[in-house]
Amino acid sequence: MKHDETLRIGVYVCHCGTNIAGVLDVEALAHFAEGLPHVALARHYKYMCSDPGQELVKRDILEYNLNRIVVAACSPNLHEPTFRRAAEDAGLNRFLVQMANIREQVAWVTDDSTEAFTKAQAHLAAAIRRVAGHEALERQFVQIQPRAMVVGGGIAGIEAALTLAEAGKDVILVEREPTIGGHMAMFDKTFPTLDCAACILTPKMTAVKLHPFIKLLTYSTVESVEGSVGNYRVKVRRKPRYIDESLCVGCMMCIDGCVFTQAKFPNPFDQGLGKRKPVWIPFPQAVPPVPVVDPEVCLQIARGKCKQGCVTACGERNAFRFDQEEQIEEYTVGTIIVATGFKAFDPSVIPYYGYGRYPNVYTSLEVERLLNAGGPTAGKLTLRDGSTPKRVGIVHCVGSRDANFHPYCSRVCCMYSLKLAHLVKEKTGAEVFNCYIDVRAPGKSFEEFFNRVQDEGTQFIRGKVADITPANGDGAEGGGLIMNVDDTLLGTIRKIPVDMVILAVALEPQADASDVRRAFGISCSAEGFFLEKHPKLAPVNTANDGVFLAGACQGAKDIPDTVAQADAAAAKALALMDAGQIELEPNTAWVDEEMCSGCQTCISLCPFKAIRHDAERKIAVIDPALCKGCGTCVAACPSGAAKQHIFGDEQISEELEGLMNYV
Amino acid sequence: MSTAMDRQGVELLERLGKSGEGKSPQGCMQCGLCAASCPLGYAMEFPPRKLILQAESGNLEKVLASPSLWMCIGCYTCSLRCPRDIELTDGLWPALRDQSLQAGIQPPAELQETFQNLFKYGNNLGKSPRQRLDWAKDLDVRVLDLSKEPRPVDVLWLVGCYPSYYPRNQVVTRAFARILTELGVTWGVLGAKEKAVGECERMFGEEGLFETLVEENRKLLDKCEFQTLLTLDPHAFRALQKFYPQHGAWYPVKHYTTFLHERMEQLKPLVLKPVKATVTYHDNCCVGRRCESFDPPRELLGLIPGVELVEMERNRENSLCCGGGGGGMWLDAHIVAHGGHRLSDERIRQAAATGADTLAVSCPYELSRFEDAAKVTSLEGKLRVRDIIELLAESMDLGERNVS
Amino acid sequence: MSETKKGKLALYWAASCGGCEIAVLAINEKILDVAALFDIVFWPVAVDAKVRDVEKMPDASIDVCLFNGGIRTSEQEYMAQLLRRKSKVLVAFGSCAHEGCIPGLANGNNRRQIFDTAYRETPSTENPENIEPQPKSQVAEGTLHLPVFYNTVRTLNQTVPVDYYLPGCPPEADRIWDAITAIVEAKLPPPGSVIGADTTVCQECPRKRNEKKIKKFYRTWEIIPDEETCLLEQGILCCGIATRAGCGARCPGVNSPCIGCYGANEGAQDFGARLMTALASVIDSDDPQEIDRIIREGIPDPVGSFYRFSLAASQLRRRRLPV
Amino acid sequence: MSETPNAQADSAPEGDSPIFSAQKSGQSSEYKPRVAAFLCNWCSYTASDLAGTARIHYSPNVRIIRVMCSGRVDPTFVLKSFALGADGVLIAGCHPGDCHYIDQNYKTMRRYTMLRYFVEQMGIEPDRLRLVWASAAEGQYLADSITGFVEDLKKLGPLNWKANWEENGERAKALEDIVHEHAEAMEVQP
Repeated sequence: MKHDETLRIGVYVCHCGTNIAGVLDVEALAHFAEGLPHVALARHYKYMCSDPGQELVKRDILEYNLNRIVVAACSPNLHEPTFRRAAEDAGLNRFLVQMANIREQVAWVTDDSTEAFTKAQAHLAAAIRRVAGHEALERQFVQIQPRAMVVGGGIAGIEAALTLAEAGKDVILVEREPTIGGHMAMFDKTFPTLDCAACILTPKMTAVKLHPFIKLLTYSTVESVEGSVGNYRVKVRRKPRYIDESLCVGCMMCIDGCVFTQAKFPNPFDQGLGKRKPVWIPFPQAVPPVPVVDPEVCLQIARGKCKQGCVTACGERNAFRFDQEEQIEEYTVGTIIVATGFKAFDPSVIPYYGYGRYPNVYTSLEVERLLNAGGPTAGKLTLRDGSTPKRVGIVHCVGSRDANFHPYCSRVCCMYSLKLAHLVKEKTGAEVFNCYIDVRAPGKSFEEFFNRVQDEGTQFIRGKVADITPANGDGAEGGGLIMNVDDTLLGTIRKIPVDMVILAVALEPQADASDVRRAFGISCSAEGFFLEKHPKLAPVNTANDGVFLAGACQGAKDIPDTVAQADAAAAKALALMDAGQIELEPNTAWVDEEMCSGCQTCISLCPFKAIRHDAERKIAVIDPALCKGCGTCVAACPSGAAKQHIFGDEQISEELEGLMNYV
Repeated sequence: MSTAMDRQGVELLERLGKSGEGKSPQGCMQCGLCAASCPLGYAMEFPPRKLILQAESGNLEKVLASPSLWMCIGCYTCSLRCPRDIELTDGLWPALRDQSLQAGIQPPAELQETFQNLFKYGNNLGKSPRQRLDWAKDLDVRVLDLSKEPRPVDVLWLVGCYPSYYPRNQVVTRAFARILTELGVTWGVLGAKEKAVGECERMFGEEGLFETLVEENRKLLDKCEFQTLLTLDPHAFRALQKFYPQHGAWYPVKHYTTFLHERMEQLKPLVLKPVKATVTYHDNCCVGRRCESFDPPRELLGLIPGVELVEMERNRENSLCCGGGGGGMWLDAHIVAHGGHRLSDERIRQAAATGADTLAVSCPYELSRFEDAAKVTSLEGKLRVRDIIELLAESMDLGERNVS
Repeated sequence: MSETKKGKLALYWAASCGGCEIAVLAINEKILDVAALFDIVFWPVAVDAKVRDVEKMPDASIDVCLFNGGIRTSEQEYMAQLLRRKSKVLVAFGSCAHEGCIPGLANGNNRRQIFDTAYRETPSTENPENIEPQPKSQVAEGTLHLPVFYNTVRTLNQTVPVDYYLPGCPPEADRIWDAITAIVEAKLPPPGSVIGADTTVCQECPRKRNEKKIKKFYRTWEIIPDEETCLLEQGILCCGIATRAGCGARCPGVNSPCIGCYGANEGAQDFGARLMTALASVIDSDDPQEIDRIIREGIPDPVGSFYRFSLAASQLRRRRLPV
Repeated sequence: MSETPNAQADSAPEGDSPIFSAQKSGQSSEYKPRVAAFLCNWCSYTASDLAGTARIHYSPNVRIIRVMCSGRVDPTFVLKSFALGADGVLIAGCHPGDCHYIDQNYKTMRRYTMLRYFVEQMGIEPDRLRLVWASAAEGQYLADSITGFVEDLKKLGPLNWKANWEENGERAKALEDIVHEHAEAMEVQP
């Protein structure tokens, strides 16, 4: 161990009332400590964490010139900050303090007082040897840029961006589709109030567009994230629209002017049910109201040869830019809100429901588009042949609560199935059969809505549909379908003929959720949704400081919950940005430049990307602002060049020697 | 009021939950997917979800005595669709049947007969073991009887009961012997020593009988040196692949469709003779739905020049069972008597609806079941039922030489 | 050392192959400079001087002793103690004295096992009477003595205090000359130092390096390595990442992995542990079974792979002796 | 340049202060295994605190070292623990997928696997090294794991690595003999 004559260690053994003193002879323990090298004084006291206890430490530091402090008491997770602060108050560097945990890990876990005493001796000696090797460190703070990035422009991202912008913060909102609005923009009405989705969403979308503090980047994706809380450097990939956003006024004349007289390509916004031209806009109220050109099918771009009716129609605005290219832009932000939303489950993997095989089996999202006045049928609910269904079946829990697909409950399907039942009935007068396992309607006014739909005459059949088969055996267009279901309340198996089946599909993580997870340095829970820091106490934080979650990317949830969570995430981000700075971990790793040979073993080991290889100097460099202090690189460094504050090789080795010599 | 029987049901379910086969039946949420998926669920007094509900509610006695206990034909549809991942087919049904037999409740008479046959003769058909190799009489390829001439072989072929004894199946058996020889593998059979694998017995709930068979077969098989254990019967395959290892008997077993599929390259130059037929393939439940082997049999058929493949509405994992599994082979009368129907009749109509002239199968039970069904549904002569082996053999010119 | 008076130099060869003795000569004509600067008072391999001459010398009368080889027998231990007493500066010269080196690998066995192998079991051995060397044997002329053969090889500093260490198997001629120059010019680092670089072989290695992710370890004969990329990244167990620089990365330079003869870098407590932790950390799998397979198949001999030169100096020092 | 490893002459790798070595517990008939336990701050150390708060008793033979992450556990520490006299070494971290530092515990898993092969070759039963995943809520589980580990170590018996190192035949006598032999050869009295 370090033989440094200037070392003067003060040792304090806490009684913790009778918690420690009842099991351990604290006086003997203090006496034992007195005999150890470099110990200038050792005391025992009733409650070290009390004000007089702390005062004792402060006074001793000044009076006896102590330059290291060991407190044998409870877990460092409880009172390490307390004693660090006390030392600092007395002018001693706060990191020259070490605790020996003799309460939680000694006094409370054994009745054998002899063994307990030996163990306490070992832990105390270990702390004394360890603290001798401690170094004075400066507290490090990092400034937080007062600018936020919101990733995802659905209702969660929109709400978060607006809240932040209204608080006066600059916001960069990134959306990968040509318009913001997300899934909510596709819906017709929202449960349980039956507000028109567009009526409540589009004003918010416009507000985003008009807000002076919000920079809107649509048709863009996050390419990479570097840096750490306070200073994230985000690269954004901007896909070419082939139309200059700043020149376009959204008159849509180009779409009329396109040489394709008929819209013939499936419109993804309409779930492929509607058609679009090579130059198109997802829906009339899109924000920004700028069309986008599909380079795959645009004759000018794909073949280099077209009469360019669109350009002619655009006229003197001259907004078309066929030579536009993908661009990478970099933004530095202090905080990030991830609001990348969900993906609707694709039921074609369930063979017995015949989705994709029988034309009149639809997903709920497809039906939303059919019901939407802005949708492909202008709000008319029809079968593929254009006729109106007379009997409609709605299958709950498709892909949810199913060990074969997603074991979790998607939370919103029951309610949107009730809503669809109501809308179908309202628009077509059809008979509606909702086949459910349980109706889960635990929200505000949800049960009342359920009652209302029941009163309207929708039939509720308790049972999971087993098969959907064509009534006439060939499943041809216009042919009826049979839902085969065990009515578990009736106790009989029923075959229910319907014209249309709506599959209430699950909400699942986005297909690229794991890429997004890696980019932002956050985790996914078992089902693939992003993992919050704590399910109850930190529901919008992530393990990565400064990155917050909002909306269905964290788990299936409905619009009210999404909006609430978005505001919570915005508030958390605001709190951080308004504080202006955040304290860094003291136990960061660093590289001894002389010793590093640039072997690059450590680079890939850091999940926070804190280590980079300096190609010029051929060494590894650790960014202290990014380092979280796990010490994995230190343990892995083959040359011993990677070192760590507080948890260095020397400190841990000394602790080990202290422990092992007292068995 | 609580009786000993009350608790028995719950205890049985608890035991099943801990057996490691699927999730605990106590997690059943009574969604009814099993009942409505079951091709005979409509006729059952207690389809799977009700079995669980009743057993849990202290009515095990009722369940054990119900005729519906003997109506599951082991098609695995409910097991695979169950959203709570409960192993109904291989777990719940056999356990309840076992309990029923232990409670001294008589199973349907037909079953008792097959039990006795198996006991006496080692096969369900009640045939003499000495006749096991009758199919190979005057065969133009040599059949090595490993029980008489032990030596290491590539393939130990467990011929199976139906393929050994049943005249219609013997045609297939002989064809397969020729194909094996043509492929140049060394192969042998167990001859008169061979016994049933016992899959049906396990499904019947005759766990004790099954264990005896495992022991006996293990003694036989352990003496032989082979690379692959081959079966024509998908049920035997399933038992050897899944249940034998649970009793410590593990063998590298393959169903013939997989075995031949692995040798597609070798087969390609041999299947030369066009077989003019529109063929629809019926997925058997064990190799198909349960083991998700859907493409190999289709690819084998696709090799044969002249064959046009058409699909039935219900195919692959959604295929309808022939009704012969899980003891169904002997239970048609019982099933029909209690409100059910012969699934083979329904299935062959589905096959005919495709316009095919040939129904291809890959399970020994199906030949006889579907040929009977063709008669009943007046499809005889319009729809031929043939094993994939027969079609391959015809194209390889290895078909029956003296078939009239 | 005063510039007028010649210094006194001793060299000794304990448990080692003798390569270090040759290495001294590899400084070529500079050996003449050494002869000009020093009187060689003891060098059994080259100079006729007896142990008793050394025993008679006053303590601390030798200026520098270059001691190569580990301590395997009682005689070597005696000589180490003797030369320590007689020398002002004791240098552990070469890997054997420094970390035990190849002789130290025998710490994977004990005396009994080594004797069984050497005097009984090897196919080329013919020893029907099972004759083994004995510490004492009576012959007509009297008693013959052989030193006692220990169970364990020790490094020099595990036997006597050492002033400096010159690593390598053998030390590179340039480094030897550097050390001699330092001694002559009295520019020695603080006692206890290793005379050499503070970094590892990668620093000197010209190969292209990248982030490391290893899916499979190859033995050298299993793969023809790319000539330009880091050998370790290709799955070849190259010890360069953990091995002290100073050799000029000779082995990787000729497409052969570093085997670690220069030992651990400054401050590292255990060479093999450094190597183990680095290699294990970059295994590209999170599946316990796959990790197990990668290690089991790729590194069949962990002790030999990680401690070829440093087993005696490691934390554990030797294999557990049979109880 | 700093001190080189093992620089002290022939002090086996135990502590250097006489006070420390003087404190060894006396001879006891019952074998009490010594366990060095490395616990990660976020999950397993918190679990051990929880075990304390819940007054869950477990074997007192364990000596706990707090590290921020199980990924900090350098194999050197493990080997050093054995060399210092530990009969077993326990490493505990967050469950895979729950690491506070995202996925560093996988690196622990890899090193652990590597170490087991290594110590086995060195004649140390690999079961003397144990890896446990314990979340912050698993105080009982961690306590049970420690007690279970100590029980298993009792079955394995003492490791006593230092004795293993010190054993070297009749070393002292051999050295003495050499002096006599040399004296004999030189015809002088030693």
